[in-house]
Amino acid sequence: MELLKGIFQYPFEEMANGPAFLLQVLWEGFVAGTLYSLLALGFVLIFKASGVFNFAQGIMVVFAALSLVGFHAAGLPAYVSLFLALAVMGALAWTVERVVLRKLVNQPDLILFMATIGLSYFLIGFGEFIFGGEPKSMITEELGLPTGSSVIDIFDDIVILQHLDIAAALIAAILVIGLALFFSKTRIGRALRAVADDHQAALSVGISLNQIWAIVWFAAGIVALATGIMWGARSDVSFALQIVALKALPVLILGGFTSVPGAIIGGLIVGFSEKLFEVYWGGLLGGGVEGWFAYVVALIFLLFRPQGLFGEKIIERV
Amino acid sequence: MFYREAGQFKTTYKADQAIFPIFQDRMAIAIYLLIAFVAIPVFGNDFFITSMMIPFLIFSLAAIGLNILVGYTGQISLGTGAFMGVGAYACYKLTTIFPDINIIVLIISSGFFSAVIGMLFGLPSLRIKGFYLVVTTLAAQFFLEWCFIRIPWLYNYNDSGAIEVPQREVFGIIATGASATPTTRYLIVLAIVVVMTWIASNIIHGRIGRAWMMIRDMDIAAELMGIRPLNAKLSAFAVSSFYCGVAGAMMVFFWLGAAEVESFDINHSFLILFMVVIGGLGSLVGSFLGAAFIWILPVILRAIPRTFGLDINAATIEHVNFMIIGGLIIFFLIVEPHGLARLWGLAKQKLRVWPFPY
Amino acid sequence: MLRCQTAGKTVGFDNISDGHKGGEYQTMSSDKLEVRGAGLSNDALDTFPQYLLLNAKRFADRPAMRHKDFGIWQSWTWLQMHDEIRAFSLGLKKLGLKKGQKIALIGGNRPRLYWTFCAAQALGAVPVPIYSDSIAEEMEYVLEHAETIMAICQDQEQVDKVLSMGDKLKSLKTIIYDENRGMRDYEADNLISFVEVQKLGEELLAANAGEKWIKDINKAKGSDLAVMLYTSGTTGRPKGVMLSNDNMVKTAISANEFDKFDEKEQVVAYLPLAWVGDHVFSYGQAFASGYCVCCPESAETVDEDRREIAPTYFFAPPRVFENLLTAIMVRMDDAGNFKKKMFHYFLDHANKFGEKILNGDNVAFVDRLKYFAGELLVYGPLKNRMGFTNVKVAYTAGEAIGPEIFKFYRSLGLNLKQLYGQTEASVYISAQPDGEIRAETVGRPTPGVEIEIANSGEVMYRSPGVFVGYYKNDKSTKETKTKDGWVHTGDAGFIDDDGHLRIIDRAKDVGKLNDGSLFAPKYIENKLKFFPNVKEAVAFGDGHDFCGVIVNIDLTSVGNWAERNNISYASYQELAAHPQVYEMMEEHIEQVNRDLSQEEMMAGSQIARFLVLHKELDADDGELTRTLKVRRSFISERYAPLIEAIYDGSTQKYVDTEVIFEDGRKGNISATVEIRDVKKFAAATHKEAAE
Amino acid sequence: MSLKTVADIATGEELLHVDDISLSFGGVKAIQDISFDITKGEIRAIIGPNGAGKTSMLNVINGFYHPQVGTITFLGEERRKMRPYMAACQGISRTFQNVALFAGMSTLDNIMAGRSLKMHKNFFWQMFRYGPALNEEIEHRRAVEEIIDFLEIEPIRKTPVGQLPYGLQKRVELGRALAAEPSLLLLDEPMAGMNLEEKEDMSRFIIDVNQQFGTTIALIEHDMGVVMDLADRIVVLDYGKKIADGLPAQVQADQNVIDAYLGVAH
Repeated sequence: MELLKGIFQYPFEEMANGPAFLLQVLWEGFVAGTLYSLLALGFVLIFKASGVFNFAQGIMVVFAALSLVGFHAAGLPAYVSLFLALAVMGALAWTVERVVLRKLVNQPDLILFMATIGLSYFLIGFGEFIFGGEPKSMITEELGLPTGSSVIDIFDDIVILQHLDIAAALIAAILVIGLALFFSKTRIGRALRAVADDHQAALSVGISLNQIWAIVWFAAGIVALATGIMWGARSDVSFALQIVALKALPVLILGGFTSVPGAIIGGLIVGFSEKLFEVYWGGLLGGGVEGWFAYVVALIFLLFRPQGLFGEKIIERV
Repeated sequence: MFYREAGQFKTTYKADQAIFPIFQDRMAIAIYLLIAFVAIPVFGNDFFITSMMIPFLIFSLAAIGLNILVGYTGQISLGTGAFMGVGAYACYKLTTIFPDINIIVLIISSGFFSAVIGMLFGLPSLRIKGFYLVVTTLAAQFFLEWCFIRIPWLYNYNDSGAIEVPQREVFGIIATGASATPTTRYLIVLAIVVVMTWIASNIIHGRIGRAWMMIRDMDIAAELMGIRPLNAKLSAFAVSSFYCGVAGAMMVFFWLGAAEVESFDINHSFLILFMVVIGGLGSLVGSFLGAAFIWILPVILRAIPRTFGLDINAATIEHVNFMIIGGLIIFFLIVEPHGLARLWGLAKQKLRVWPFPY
Repeated sequence: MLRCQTAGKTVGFDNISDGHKGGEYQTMSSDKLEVRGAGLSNDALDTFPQYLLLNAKRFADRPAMRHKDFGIWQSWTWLQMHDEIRAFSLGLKKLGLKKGQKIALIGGNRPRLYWTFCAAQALGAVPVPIYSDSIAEEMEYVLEHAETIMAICQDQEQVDKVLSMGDKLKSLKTIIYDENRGMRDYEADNLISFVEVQKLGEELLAANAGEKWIKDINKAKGSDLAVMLYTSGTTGRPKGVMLSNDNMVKTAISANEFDKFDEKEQVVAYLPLAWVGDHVFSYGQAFASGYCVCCPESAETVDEDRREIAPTYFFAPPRVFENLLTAIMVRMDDAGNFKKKMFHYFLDHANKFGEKILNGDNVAFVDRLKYFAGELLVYGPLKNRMGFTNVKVAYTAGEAIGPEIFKFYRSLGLNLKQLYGQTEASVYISAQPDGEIRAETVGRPTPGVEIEIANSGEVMYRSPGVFVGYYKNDKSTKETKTKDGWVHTGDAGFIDDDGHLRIIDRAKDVGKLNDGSLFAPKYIENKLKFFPNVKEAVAFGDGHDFCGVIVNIDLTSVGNWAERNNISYASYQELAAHPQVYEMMEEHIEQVNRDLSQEEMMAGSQIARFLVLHKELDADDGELTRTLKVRRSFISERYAPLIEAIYDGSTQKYVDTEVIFEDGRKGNISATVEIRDVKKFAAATHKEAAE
Repeated sequence: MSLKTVADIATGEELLHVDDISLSFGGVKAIQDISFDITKGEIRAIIGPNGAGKTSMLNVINGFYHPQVGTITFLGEERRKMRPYMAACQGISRTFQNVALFAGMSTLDNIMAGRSLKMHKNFFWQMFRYGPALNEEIEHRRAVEEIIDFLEIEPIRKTPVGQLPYGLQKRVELGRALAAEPSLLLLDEPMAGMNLEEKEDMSRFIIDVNQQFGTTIALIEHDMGVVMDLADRIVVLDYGKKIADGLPAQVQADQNVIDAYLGVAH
C-alpha cells in the first residue's frame, strides 16, 4: 500500500507542493535533454547518410573537447584553438572516410558498427596518449561563454538558471536550424538527403558517396565539438563521457534513427523524464536510476511502436 | 597437405553427419586436448596459466555464449558483461546459501540464473529487430549493473560492495580461494570449457541450432517453415546467457578471486563482442581464436617494452594498447570481415586441396 | 510421401558387422549353401554364379558391393548380395527366362545391373550389356540381332528408348526397370520393376525353389555361354562376341594371380558396362577373388567418389589419365608462384628418380631423401586428391598412352602398367609384370597366352580366353579366328629384345607415303595428343606425298589458356580458328616433327600440313566410337574436302557439316578452315650434314 | 500435359477455400473480395499482370498477411488470422519469388530445415547429440536424401547455397518446401529469371511432385505458356480483383483476361 502510494500519490503531492522545485527539475531535464539531443543529432547525421550507427560519436565529443582544451593549453588563443579543433574534426572525418568507410562499403551493419567501436577504442587510446587520461576543465570563459547564473523568484521559491545552460540551449537551437537550412537549401544538403533515401539513385545522379560521407562526418564532428564544449563546461572533459553518449541510443529509438526533429524531441523527452523519475521516484529504488531509466523507457516504447515516433510503419514483403 | 582424405568414405549417415568427419581433424582435436590437459599443466608457469590460459578459456566460453546469440541467431547483444555478472553474483549467493555443495555444481547452476534473466531481456526481441535490439540489451546491461550496486543482498552487505570468493574444495583439493593452485583452477576451467564447447557444438549441429540459423538467415522463411520465433529466439537467449553466466561465475571464482561491478561493465560486453566478431560470427573455433587474439595480444604487447628493456610507464603502454587494438579491429574488419575463423577455414581448405590452389 | 525409389535392403555396412540376424531380412544361413568345391578357395570353379555361392559362404560378412546413393555408400556383403541376386534370378525364372536366352542390360554402373549378370547366368541365360549412350538405332540393332527376350533398363530414359522401338523388336517380351522415378504412369503391361521381379523370386523361394536354383548353378558347365559383348567396331555394324564361362572365369583367375589380387581389393566401377574391360574388372575378377566393387553416384561425381573410396586397383583408358593430368596442370597454373615452383621442382625430381625408385633401382640416398620430401609435399597429396593413395596396381589399356603421361604417373609412385587386350581375348593378351615396365611396350603375354607375329606384321594370339565366335556371323569369326584357335588382333607390332610386345598401329592403318617411308598414323597422333592442348588428332598420309593432320583442340585446356591471355572467344569454333591457337598448334607439331626426326623408321613421315578442325569430334556424330576412339575412315569421308585441300595446297577451305545435338536434333555447322604448312626437320642421322 | 480430367477436378475434394478476402495496407487495397477454391491433387495457377495481388494472395493463404475481411477454409477448418508457423503446421509450405534460402547453410541443411516441423527431440538429447536426437537426425537425413535424389542435386549436397547459381537455388528452395511434406505447396514464380532449359526442368519437377507425391500445388507464374501447360485450373487477378477462373482453355479465351494482359484501360 505504502509502495503504491509511493508510486502514485506522494510524488505528485510533492510536485504540487513545490512547483518551483518542479520547474527547477524540469529545467535540469531540459538542459540534459538538449545535450542528449545534440549527441543524437551527431548520430542521426551519420546514420542518415551512411547507414552507419556511429558508436564513436561519444568519443568524438570527448576528442573534440580535448583538442580544444589541448590547443589552448599549448598557449594558443581560445578562438584559434576552436578553429584548430574544427580542423582536427575535419581531418578525422576525412581519415575515417578514407581509411575505414571506403573499405567497408556494402558490409553488414554489424560490421560497420563494430568498426566504429574499433574507432572509438583507437581514439580513446590516441586521446589519452596525447592529452593524458585525467579529466580537464573546459575553457568556458576564454570562449566567451557566460558563466553566471540567474535566480528567478517564483511560487515563493527560487529557480536557478545557469547562463551557460541557456547558452547551450541557444547554441543547440542554432545548430539545429543551421543544419535544417543546410539540408534543405544547399546542393550538398540535398545530395545528402538523396543518399539517405537511396544510395543507388544518388550515385546515378552523379553524387560522390565518398565526398558526402566525409562531409557528414565533418558535420557530426562540428556537432560533437559543440556538444563537447557544453558538456565540458558543465562537468569536466573526461573519457567517462563516452558511456553517457550511449544515451543517444534510446533517444534515437524514441525519435527515429533518421529524423532530425525526432532526435531533438527524443532528447528532450529522455531528459525530462529521466530527471523527473530520478527525483520523484528514484528514491523508491534506492536512487541512481538515471543510468538505465532511458533505456527502459525506450524498450517499453519499442514494444508498442517499433518504428519510433516519426518513423513510418514497416510493411514486410516476401 | 596433411589431409589425406582418400579412402575416408562413409557408409552410414551417422558417420557422414559426424561433427568431425575427417580423420585428420579428429586427430588434431585429440592433440589439442592432449596439449591442453597434459602439456600446459606440466610445462606452463604460473604466470602463463593464471594470466593467459585461464582468462583465455573463460573469455572463450563467454564468446561462445555471445556467438550463439549474435553469430548463430543474428540477435545483437551488448549485455554480455551483465549476464556474466548475473552468473557471478548467483554463484556467490549459492556458495553462501549452500556452502557444502560441490562448487562445480554451483558454478553450472548459476548459469540457470543468467539464462532466466537473459530470456527476460530477450523477450523484446520478438518485436524488435536489428539495432533496436541493442537498446534492449543495453537496458539489461545498465539495469543489472545498477542492481549489482543497489541490492546489497547480492554481495552479502559487504562494506566493500565486492564479492569475495570463499575457499572451496573439489574432491579434497582446494579449488577456489587464494590458496588454490593455478593448475587446479586451470584444469577445472578447462574441463568445464571443453564439455560446454562440446555441448554447444552438438546443439548447433542439431535441430535447435538449425532453427537459430534459420532465424538468422531469413526469419520470415523460417517462420513459414514452422519455426516459432518465440522458441528459437528465447532458447538462443537462454543458452547464450547460460554460457555467459557460467563464464562470469568462473571468472570470479577461478580467476579474479574477487569482483565488483566494474568487472561486469559495458566494456566487458564490448570486449566479448570484439572476440566474437574478430574470431568470426557463427563459428566455435572463431570464439577461441577471437578470445586468444583479444586477450593474449595485449598481454604480449604489454610485455614487449619490458623485453626490450624500454622504460615506458604503464599508462602509456595502456594507451598505445588501446590504439593498437582499435586499429587492429578496424584492420581485421576491412581485411576479413568474417573473422579469424574464416582465415582458419581457408587455411584448412588450402591444406585439404594442397598442392592445388582450389 | 516420398518413397525410397530404389527400395531394397540398403543396409549400411557398419550395421552388418554385428551379424545379419535381422528378422525382416530373409537370409539363408551361410552353412546351408551348397557349394561345389567348398573350402578350396583357390580351386577354379566353372561359372560366376558358383563363385557367388562360394563367396557368400567364405566372405559372408565382407563387402561385395557399394553404391554411393542417397549421400552415403550403401553397402552389401557377399551374403546380402547373394540374397538379392537369388531373389532376382528366381524372379527372372518366373518371368520365363530360360537357359540360352538373352537378356539385355542397358544403363550405367549400378549394383542391380551387375547383379543381373549373375542372376541371368545362374539360369544359364546370357546377359548382353549395351552401351547406354548408344543412339536408338544402334541399340535397336543389338537388341534385335541378339534376339533378347528381356531388357533391364536403369531408368525411364532407357525404358523410353526401348519402348520407342515398339514392334520392331520381335523377340523382346519384358522390360525391367531399376529406378521407379517417372515410371508411375507407364501402362505398358510388359513393364515390371526390379523390386517386383525380386518379389516374384521371393515367392518362388518360399515355395522351395532355392535348392533347385543352387542345383542348376552347380550343373552349369564351363563351355556354356557366359556373356555376349557387342564390340563397337571402327567400321560396320557391331559384332556380338560370344564368351564362354571358361573364357571369363579362367581369364579372371589368372589375372588375379598375375597381380596377386584378393578379397581385400576395392575398385570403382565407372566404365561402360558393355565394355569387356569393365565386365572383367568389375564383375569377373571381383567374383573370382571376392573383392569389393564400388559404383559411383553419377558420372559427374566419379572423381570425387574415387577419392572417397581410394581403390586399390584402378583401371582406365589413357584418356582418363590424360584428362586428370590436364586438370592437374590447369589447376596448378592458378597456384601461387612459390607453390608452382615447389611443385615443378619436385616433379622434375620425380621425373629423374621416381621410376627408378619404383622399379627398385639403385638411387643415391640424397635423392631418395628428396623424393621422400616430395612424397610428403607433392606426390602424396596429389595421389590423394586423385584417389590413388591405396592403388596397388593401375592399368591403362585400350590405346597407347603418351610416354610422358605414363612416366608422370609412374614417377609419382603410382604403379601404373600397360595392358594389351581385346574383347575377343576376354581382355588379357599381354601385360607388364611388376619391375619390367617401359612406356613403349605393352608387356609380356599374360599367363596362358601365346603370341605370334604374322608375316604381315600383325600380332596374333591364342589363349583360354579366346572367344567362342561372333554371334550369327560365322564369316567374321572365320576371318578373325583360325581353326587352331589363333586370333588376328588387327594390330601391327613386334616382340622386342626383352620379350615385350610393342604395338605400332592398327595393321590396316599402317601404310606408306608415296616416297616409300613408313606411315603409322596412330603413332603420330599419339605424339600429338600428348600435348594437353590437343584433344584429338587424325593423321593422313597413306598413298599421299606427305603426312597431314587434322587437329582438335582441348577446350578445357586451350580455353583456360585463352582466359589467362585475355583472348576472347564466343564459341569452340571461334577459338579453334584463332590465329594464336594456330600458332600454338604449329609449335606443338614442330615439336612432334623434331621427335620424329630422331627416329629412323619414322623420320620420313613428318607432318607437312595441318588444320585445326572447327568442331569437336563427337561420338554422337559417329566420328568417334562409343569408347571414344577415332573412326578414321568415317572422318576421311565426312571431311573429304578438307583432306583434299591439305593435299592440293590450298590455304583455306569452306566446309559444311551436319551434326546431331545432344537432344537428338540435327543441325549444320559450317566454317572456313585454315590450313598451314609446318617446318620439317632433317632426320637424325644426317643432322650435321644437312645444315 | 496433365493426365487429370475436368471431371476429376470438379468432383475432387476441396482442400482450400478462400472466401471474400479483402486486404488493404493503409489506404491501398491489395486484394478485394476474392473467392476461389483449390481441390486436392490439382495444380492451381494464380496469374495476373504485375501488381495484381498474386503474391499478397499467397501471403494471405499462409498467414503472413491478415486480411481485413473474409475467411479461409483449409482442410475444413475456417480461419482468418493465424501466424505463418501455424500455416506451416497445418501443412502449407511455400517458395518465394526472390529466393529466400538460408544463405549461410548448405543445401543439405536448407532442406533439412524444411523438416523442422517433423523434428521434436528435446534439448537434453540435443545437448549430447546422442540417442533419440541422433537417430532423428539420421532418419530425416534419409528423407532429405530422397528429395536430393528426386531433384537431382546430388553434386551440390554440401555446397553452401549462397554459392549456387540462381536456377539451382530455386531448385533447392523447392526441395526445402517439399521436405515439409506439405498438403498444399505454394510456389511463387518458380520459374522467374530462368532460361528455357531451366524452366523445362522446373516444370518437369513440378509435375513430378504433383503426380508422384500427389501434392496439391498453387503457383504464381508469369510465363503464360508454362502456366497453360502446367495448371489444371487458373485464377486470374487484376488490380486485386478476380477477373476469371477456370480451365486453361476457358481462361485463355476470356475477354477480360485478354484485356488485362493487353493493358486495356479500366
